[in-house]
Amino acid sequence: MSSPLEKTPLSKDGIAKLIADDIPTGSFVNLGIGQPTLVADHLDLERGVVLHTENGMLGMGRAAVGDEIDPDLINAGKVPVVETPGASYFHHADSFAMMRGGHLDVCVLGAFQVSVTGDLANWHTGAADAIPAVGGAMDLAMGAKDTYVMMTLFSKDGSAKLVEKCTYPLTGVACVSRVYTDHGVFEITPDGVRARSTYGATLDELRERTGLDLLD
Amino acid sequence: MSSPLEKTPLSKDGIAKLIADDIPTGSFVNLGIGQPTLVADHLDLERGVVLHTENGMLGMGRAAVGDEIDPDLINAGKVPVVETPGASYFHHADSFAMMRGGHLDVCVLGAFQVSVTGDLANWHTGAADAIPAVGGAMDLAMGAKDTYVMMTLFSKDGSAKLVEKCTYPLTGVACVSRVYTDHGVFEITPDGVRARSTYGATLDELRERTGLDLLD
Amino acid sequence: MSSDILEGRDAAARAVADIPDGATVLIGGFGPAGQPLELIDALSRHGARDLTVVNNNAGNGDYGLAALLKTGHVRKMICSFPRQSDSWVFDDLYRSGRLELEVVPQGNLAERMRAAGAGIGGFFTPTSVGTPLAEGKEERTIDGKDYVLEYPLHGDYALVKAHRSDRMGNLVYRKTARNFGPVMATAASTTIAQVNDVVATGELDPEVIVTPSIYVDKVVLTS
Amino acid sequence: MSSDILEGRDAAARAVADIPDGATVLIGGFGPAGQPLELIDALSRHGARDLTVVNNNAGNGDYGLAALLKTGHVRKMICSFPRQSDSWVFDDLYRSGRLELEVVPQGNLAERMRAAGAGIGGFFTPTSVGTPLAEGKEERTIDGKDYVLEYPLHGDYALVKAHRSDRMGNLVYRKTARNFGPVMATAASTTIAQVNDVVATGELDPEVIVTPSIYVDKVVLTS
Repeated sequence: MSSPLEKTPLSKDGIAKLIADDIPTGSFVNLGIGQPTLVADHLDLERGVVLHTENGMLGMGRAAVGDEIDPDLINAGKVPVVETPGASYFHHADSFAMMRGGHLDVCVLGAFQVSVTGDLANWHTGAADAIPAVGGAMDLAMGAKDTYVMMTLFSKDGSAKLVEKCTYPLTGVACVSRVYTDHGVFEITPDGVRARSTYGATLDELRERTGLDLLD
Repeated sequence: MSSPLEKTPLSKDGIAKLIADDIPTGSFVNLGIGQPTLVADHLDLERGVVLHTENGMLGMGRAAVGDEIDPDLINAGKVPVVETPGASYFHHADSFAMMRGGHLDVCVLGAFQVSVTGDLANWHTGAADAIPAVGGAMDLAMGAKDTYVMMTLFSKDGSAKLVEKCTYPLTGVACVSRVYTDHGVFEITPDGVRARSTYGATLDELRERTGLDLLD
Repeated sequence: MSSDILEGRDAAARAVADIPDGATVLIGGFGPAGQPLELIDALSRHGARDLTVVNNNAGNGDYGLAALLKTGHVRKMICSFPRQSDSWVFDDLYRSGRLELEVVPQGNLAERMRAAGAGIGGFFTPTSVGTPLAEGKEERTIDGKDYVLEYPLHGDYALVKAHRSDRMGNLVYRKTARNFGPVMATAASTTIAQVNDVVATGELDPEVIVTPSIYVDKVVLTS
Repeated sequence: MSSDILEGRDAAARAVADIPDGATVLIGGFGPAGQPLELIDALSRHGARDLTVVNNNAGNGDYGLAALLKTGHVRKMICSFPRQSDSWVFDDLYRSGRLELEVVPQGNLAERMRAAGAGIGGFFTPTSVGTPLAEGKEERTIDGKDYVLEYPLHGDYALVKAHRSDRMGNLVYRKTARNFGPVMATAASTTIAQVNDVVATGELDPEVIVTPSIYVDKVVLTS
């Protein structure tokens, strides 16, 4: 672990900033709905990162305000946005071909659970009365060159969300390459899960709380 | 056979005119390279027939002349053409999706042989030293709602080109619905081949020369 | 065949008048953007029953697609994301067993309609492999990667919203309201487009037409 | 990653300089329209050997693709229509056994590259069923119609010709010179576009961009 021990867990904004800093200059990126949209606030636009939205646009800008609001120009979360110079529009089959074909460099998704082999569960709690709704999550998870997850490391009941094997219904198999959480950043590698950094807890504490054999 | 006996075989132009007259108002039509392009000369543009060319255009017009010639605007035979009002351009995958998806009303193709069940052979003579070249013929044959063939009924050696079973390599199976020839127009029906009209020969003469059980 | 241009107060009603009971209707839009509201409302009033409706979502609030569901004439929804904060009409019908639901990942939904329009009989997609949505489907490993076989999704009718049409029915869209419209237009036997504007044929630049007229049967001018 | 814009006399040479021996190169164009002549000439001079080239045709006269074939550095052509009145370079190489040929129906050729760009592992097409070009391929009847299974066709490089680019690499084409360019751009690991004109980013209307910059790695301005 190269970074020093941080005394407190990261805030959502803190996680978002870490992810933003890790996104290479000139990347094409999809930010999933929910928390991952915070990453946009920390992206330095000078670095030429281009945002994709599944509903048919490259070059998505920030949320629209006032007169900028146009009901024909929304993001995947149905929030009005603006377009940036060099933007382009395309239809849904082309938009998902772009994802599925592996052309996006990074996608950032929220998660209920991630397994040590990179399986992702983020679309369905498995509850019997839940209405299933998957949207573009399965396409995004499988399509990007790198899929990053942004989540808290523990759920409200204290159980770890980074797990040996997902118990929730899967979104995708072996698709996550990196997990950004309030308590640490984890790389999914062929050898296992490597902790790149921890926040507000030592690696040994996280090993104990997750029950996982986290690599240093 | 509803039409009276014509005394002489049809010329190429005569066949082309027959086909043009049979194409319904407002149809989307692809004319294959070679003889079928003659059909365009007989289409009444007032009837709103729209021509498709496989290299990515709807609304293709006549051959370009003089200053109209633009190397970026050619037809499937690589001949410069003009565009008509309401034309549109699209890429090759979209152009062949349009064919394969059954959106064209009529396509007109030349043929070496057509079988009584509508099999088409028009891309390869089967000669050992021939260089195979198929182009869009197989896509066109299978894709249009109706595939018409335009050909002479007999080859130079006198053998019939409307046959019980094709001996040349096939372009498509059971894809031809109508065959326009110098000696007659033939419908491929589930009951067999029905002669709609004959030219320069009686139906009995054609039965004898083709060896086929042509229906009246 | 070339497109009919319908104008005037009952244009939407006339456009949908021949949609029969039991039809599969593809309805454009992603949330509210690109939703052909006038055509959906006309379909609600038309009264065809036992419909299968394909849309990315399953209606918002009490208008548009939600209002159509409320008529009780929709037997089945095929969509990627029915559950939304304001999808109470759908939620209630679904929970009470009065509406069948097929959830399809959004990219597979788009690709299945693209396949229907493009004459593709089936395709192997990596999306949904190893998930509950792939259960019972044929799987295959190709070049070391796992895929699920998906089939085309045809519509009897497509109702889409475009920005502008010419009198032949060539369509252009506006921004992210394009979404499913161009794909659905190719996938249905009959496509009805509502537009804000109809211009003379020849006024749209042939380079920028998104949906060529071959895919459009009726155009309804809304104001 | 965003696109490099290369200008000046040796721009085409620099653009193709890293194409290695054994590469599969998709080359745009339908006959002469949309053929990226400067890039093909640069590839001929570059000297990479053992190439597989994908193009609709197999060269005309003694220029462009025909000149590339004449270098003897192309091992295999994948195309739909090699034989033309002026394809003597190809004809001679093929007949003398110095060039391998895979003939693919034009629509399957386009769709195989579309599948490569779209992450589709394979697709069932009706084109070529029952013909010699389907021999040895998997067939299946779906909904009463016969199909052949075809696989994606990836390129290591695509060389395409567009009309205009912005500085990010968004492309627009001109008339029927569009043809295979947009599909090949999606199907290759590295796409190099030659254009007649480069404009400032933001000057192309986002509604009319045909190839978004995500598919374009290098742009060569030719004069």
